[in-house]
Amino acid sequence: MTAEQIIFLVVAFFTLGSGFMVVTTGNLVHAALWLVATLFGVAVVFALLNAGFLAVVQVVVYIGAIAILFIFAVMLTRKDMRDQGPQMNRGWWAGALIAVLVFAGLFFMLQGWNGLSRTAAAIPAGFDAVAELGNALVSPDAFVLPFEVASVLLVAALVGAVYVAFNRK
Amino acid sequence: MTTETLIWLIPLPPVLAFFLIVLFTNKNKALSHTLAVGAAFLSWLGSMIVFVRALGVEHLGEHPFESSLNWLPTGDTWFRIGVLVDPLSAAVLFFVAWTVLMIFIYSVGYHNYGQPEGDQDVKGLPPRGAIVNAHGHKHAVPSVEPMYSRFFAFIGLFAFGMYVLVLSDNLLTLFVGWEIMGLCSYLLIGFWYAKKSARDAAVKAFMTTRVGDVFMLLGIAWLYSYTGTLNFREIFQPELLERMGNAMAFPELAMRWPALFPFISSFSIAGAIALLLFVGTVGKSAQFPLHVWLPDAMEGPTPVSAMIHAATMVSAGVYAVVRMFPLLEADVTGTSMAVVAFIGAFTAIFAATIAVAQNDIKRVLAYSTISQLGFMIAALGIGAYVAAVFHLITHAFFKALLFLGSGSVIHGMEHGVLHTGNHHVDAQDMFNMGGLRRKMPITFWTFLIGGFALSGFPLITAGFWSKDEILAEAFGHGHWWVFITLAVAAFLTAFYTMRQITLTFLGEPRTKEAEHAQETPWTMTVPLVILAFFAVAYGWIGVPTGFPVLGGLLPNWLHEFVGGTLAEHPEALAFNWIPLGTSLFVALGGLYFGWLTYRNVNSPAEDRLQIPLLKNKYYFDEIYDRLFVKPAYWFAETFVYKWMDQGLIDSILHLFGPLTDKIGSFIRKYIDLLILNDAGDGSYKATWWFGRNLRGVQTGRIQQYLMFALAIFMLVGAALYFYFRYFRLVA
Amino acid sequence: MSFWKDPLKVAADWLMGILTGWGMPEVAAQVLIGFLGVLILISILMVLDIFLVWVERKVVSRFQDRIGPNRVGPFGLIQPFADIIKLLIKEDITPSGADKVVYNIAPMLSMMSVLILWAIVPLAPTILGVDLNIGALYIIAAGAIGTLSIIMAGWSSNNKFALIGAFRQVAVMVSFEIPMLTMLLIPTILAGSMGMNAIIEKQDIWFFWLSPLAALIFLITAIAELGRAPFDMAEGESELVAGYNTEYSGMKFGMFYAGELLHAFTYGGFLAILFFGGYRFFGLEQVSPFLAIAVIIFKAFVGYWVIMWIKYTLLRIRIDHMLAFNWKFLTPLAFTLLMVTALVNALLAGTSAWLYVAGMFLSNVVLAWAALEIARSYSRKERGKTEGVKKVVTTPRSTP
Amino acid sequence: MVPLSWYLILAAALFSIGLFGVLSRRNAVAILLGIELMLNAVNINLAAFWRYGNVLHMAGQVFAIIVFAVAAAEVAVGLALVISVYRKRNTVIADDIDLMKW
Repeated sequence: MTAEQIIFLVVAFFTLGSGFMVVTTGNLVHAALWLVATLFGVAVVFALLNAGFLAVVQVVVYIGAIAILFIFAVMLTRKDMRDQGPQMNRGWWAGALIAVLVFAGLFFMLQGWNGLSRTAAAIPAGFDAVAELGNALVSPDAFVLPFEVASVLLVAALVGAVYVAFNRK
Repeated sequence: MTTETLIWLIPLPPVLAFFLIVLFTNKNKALSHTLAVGAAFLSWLGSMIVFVRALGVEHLGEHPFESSLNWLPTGDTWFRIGVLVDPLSAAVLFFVAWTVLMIFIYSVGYHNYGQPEGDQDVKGLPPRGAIVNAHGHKHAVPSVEPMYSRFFAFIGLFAFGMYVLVLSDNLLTLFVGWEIMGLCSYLLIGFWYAKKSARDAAVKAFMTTRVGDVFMLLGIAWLYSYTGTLNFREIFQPELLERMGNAMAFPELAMRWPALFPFISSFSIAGAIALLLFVGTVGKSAQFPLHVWLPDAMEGPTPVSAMIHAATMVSAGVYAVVRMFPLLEADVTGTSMAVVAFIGAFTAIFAATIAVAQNDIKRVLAYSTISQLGFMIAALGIGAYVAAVFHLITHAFFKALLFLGSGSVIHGMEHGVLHTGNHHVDAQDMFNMGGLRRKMPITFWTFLIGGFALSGFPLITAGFWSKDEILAEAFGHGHWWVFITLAVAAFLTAFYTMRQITLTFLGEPRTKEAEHAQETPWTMTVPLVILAFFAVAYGWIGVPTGFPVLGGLLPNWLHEFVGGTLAEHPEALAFNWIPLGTSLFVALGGLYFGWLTYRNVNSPAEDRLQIPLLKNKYYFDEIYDRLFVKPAYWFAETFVYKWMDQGLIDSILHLFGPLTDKIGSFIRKYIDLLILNDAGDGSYKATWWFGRNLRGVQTGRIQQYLMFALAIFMLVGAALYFYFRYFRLVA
Repeated sequence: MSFWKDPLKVAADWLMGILTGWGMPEVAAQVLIGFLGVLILISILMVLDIFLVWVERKVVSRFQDRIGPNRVGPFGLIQPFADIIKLLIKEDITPSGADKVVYNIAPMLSMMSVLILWAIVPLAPTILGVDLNIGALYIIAAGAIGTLSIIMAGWSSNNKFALIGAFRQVAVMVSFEIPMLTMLLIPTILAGSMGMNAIIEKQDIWFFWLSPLAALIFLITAIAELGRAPFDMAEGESELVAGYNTEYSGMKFGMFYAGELLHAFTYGGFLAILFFGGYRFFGLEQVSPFLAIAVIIFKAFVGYWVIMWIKYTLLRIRIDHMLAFNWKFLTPLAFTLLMVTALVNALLAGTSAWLYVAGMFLSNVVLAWAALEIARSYSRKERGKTEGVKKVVTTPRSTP
Repeated sequence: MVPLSWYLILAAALFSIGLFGVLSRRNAVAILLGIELMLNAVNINLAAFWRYGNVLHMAGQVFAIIVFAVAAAEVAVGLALVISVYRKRNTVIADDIDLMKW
């Protein structure tokens, strides 16, 4: 077992554990903070995958914006600061069953796929993933249209969010 | 404006007038007739310009005014339509333009424009007169026609048809104009549609000409399928004509039964087509045996009669034959020519005999028209092309003159009828007239000119020159029986013409109404005078060069001009005294005998020529009635209606009724009520039950929906996955 | 390769030799050496931090016409150590309703968010933690962790002043992150890379001269990120006691405090790196890495001094004005500047250096002037409105 | 070297955990938290397939970026809706927001 594998396993278990805490903890602010932990784990996974840009963007966007937004939302939608009563609905066991089944199904299907044990080829020397990504995002031959569509979507969503949440009095 | 453009524009004003009157101005009488007459004037003007320009062209026959455009796509090529003015068209255009304009002007007076509206007038009947208060006491005066605007709209359309026909460069648009005129003659003959006789006459005219038109259409179709074109000049290419003239029309028939049908099987294609087209003319120009409609057509207003019988429609029939004359001539066997000559000559004498016994002033003229048209057809049949055209033109002028004159007479008589108030007196019966020369001098003199022209009064009148030429041609080409027949017919013509003049104008008034007859207004007399001028003067342009004394004084312009239409210029005939003497004799003799016989006759009883056979037109109406109409009625009434419809079909239908009823009740009871109805109820109940019991599923909780969706997705996905993984995966 | 040219590598190689000589696996040795490097860096930074406390106190007293700490040690240099001892022996209070875990993690995260920034700070061409090719974004990412620490601290304290202060501070930080990120992109455009070393290498002419406006906006946003005056509304003592760190005491408060100071110094450093040539000073960095370190520390101190200067000179701004200033002025200006810079850069690239610099500088000046004019006319309008309102006689408010 | 399967299984597990959160949590905000987990699982897959596939082809990373954008949009709108609902109905319990039922 190499160091990389050890690091991966540690990160994976950290990520999954905090992810599990996200969905099970009774305290919503804790859930949001656990989410931060999970997202941080995912960022490390990105880093392990040599996707440094994704890792940093993960931290900037998810932790710096989305997680903060969640905490704000949690605090804006409660009468007192403590959570009361169960945080699971009555059919939580069915949800658990379906989640387990989904995982089992995915696992089963992945087993049948022959590309599963593939290992990564070495990154070519002089390959700058960030520059390549930048070119791909704005190159007309590549992904400029999805990129622009995504940006328009983002703007529309933000305007819509402001409109929906705006407190008219 | 180029001449070609002008030619395109000539037919337009009347049809525009038609639409304007129908759509907008039909409430306004003055505007309507202004439009119509103005349109006729514009067309006349255009025609005259074209005519004058045509005169200025050397060898117009070889270089006519021509213009065409693509009309119908026919596969790779186009069917082109266009206009053509060659000498024949120009000559015809000349008289058509004049007569049409005159008739239009005349109609204004004829329909009593400017008179008050009659209080008893009904639409669809001739005006009955109105009572006015003038000079302190009540007067009966003619009332204006109730459907005044309608009349001008129709004659506008009619004029359009005629112009189209004359100016067409192909048979198809000629046929279009032909049919427009057919429609208009139907509408105009039945103008007073409230009169049963007018209605019947309209239907009769329409149906009879239809017989001819169908044959004509067949001829056109055959021609088109054989030559691939309907353009006159393309058809009349010598090589094409020669090919058509030599080809057998019915080769199979000739081979199989050469003995049975020697006559039919001997036709060449050119002859067969020409004869089919000629049948159309027979209908349109009222030749035997399709002549029956024309006398009845006198039910229409008199300008219409003039229009149909002089200027346009009957002329159109002859014009069509003249147009297709090269085709007729191309028939090497000559059978078709003989048929045409026979029909023409026979019609000429046949109609002349009937005319002798008619008492109605317009009917006499009607039969005389048929007779004169027979002259023209006969002339064509013997190959006298120019003579036929000459007579066509002169006849158009003097016959229009006569019809309009007779209308004037009738009008004058109606004035008398209105004066006396005795509406039982027939204003058209010649035995009710007499002595009108003093009451209506202009009408008398113009009528006299027209009548003499018709009779062929020597030297002065146009009719003499044209009729003489026909006789000379018949004589010169050795068609003896045609010559004799036509001579006899000419004699009879002069005879009944003089009879008409004598009974109408000479002597003393035989009724009070005749005493109170009045001269008609200027709108009617001016056209009479103008037409009278042409009836006399037009003959002078066709004086044969070989004629003693007069010959050479004036050039035989017409022969040169019209003859130029044909590819081979017809030769002028050498002069011969025999036909001249004959025509002098028949004209003067006929006139003299007519005067002699009728100067003292005062009632139909004294008329010894009123024999029933002639009076009843050889019983042709009755024969047709028995032969065609009655069987048709019987077929329709008894066979089709009573036997087929009521007997056979209805009984079957009556069988179907109860059967359907049974099936229906069965279906209702066992299928509709039991299955469909209960099934419908059941489906609603089932839907209701399911909805009732399944609505618990719709909890409004988004997470439960998601669970359901995921569960189903997983089931389906798993099923698909295993299916493709283990059953469908090849290799 | 001598120690004086590349001290870090020589030291690492020497250590590696010793450790592998002891029989340690190479990988483990590498990890250990890396860990050791981080430990040394942090230790130096903490010592620096202690020194910064003294600097801060000295400078503020000079601004306020005082002498400042002068009793403990020469020039009061030992004073911070006395403060630390005081903080350490103070009672460590945890409020009764506090969420203990979060409450305790928050100051650590705060300190951490500052310390991880130093991973990418190049002290000399060869002396740096890692030459990340996304360095500029990394600054923002680290700032995000700082934001998180503040909201954790505010929420876990179970104190409404703390929570409100945290909210305010987070709102400010999240808002000012946007122009800051945009301004980080300007050196990126000019250098063609996000890596710190690459940016410094490119600065034959300081980026400050190419884009003075960007440097100014970066400075403003940096101050806002720090939560320092004039953007210190979050801990406005008069209304919020002390903002998000109200309930903290002892060394936990000390960590927030020290974190802030170090943060300010770090931003001074980044200002130097991004706009003032970093460790470069007329070829001094080529002479010795230690000279380069001296240069960058000096520049960072200058930046830090400017930040302090502003803090102790300007008044506190109201929170809504603060946010309005960001969203309505700074963000549009930053976006416009980004576009103008990209455009001018593309247009003038390849021309003579003088033209390039002049064009860049002038475009910035013109843009700044235009933005100020627009803002001025807008504020005139606003003032007119307010004056119009003034004339209306206000009715006394009804009691709630 | 870490095989691809590890990443995929990590992603699958994270996805399932997120799914469980979405299905079982009462609080609407918590449901959105679950959705975030699921989106992150997807991103892990995208990045992993990029790294283990053709590195020169950037589709994986590009789509991960787009997922970031979509996630940000989704959170913004979702939380705005939650806040709006909370203002109107004074609750964020998903089970109580069941107006759209029979």
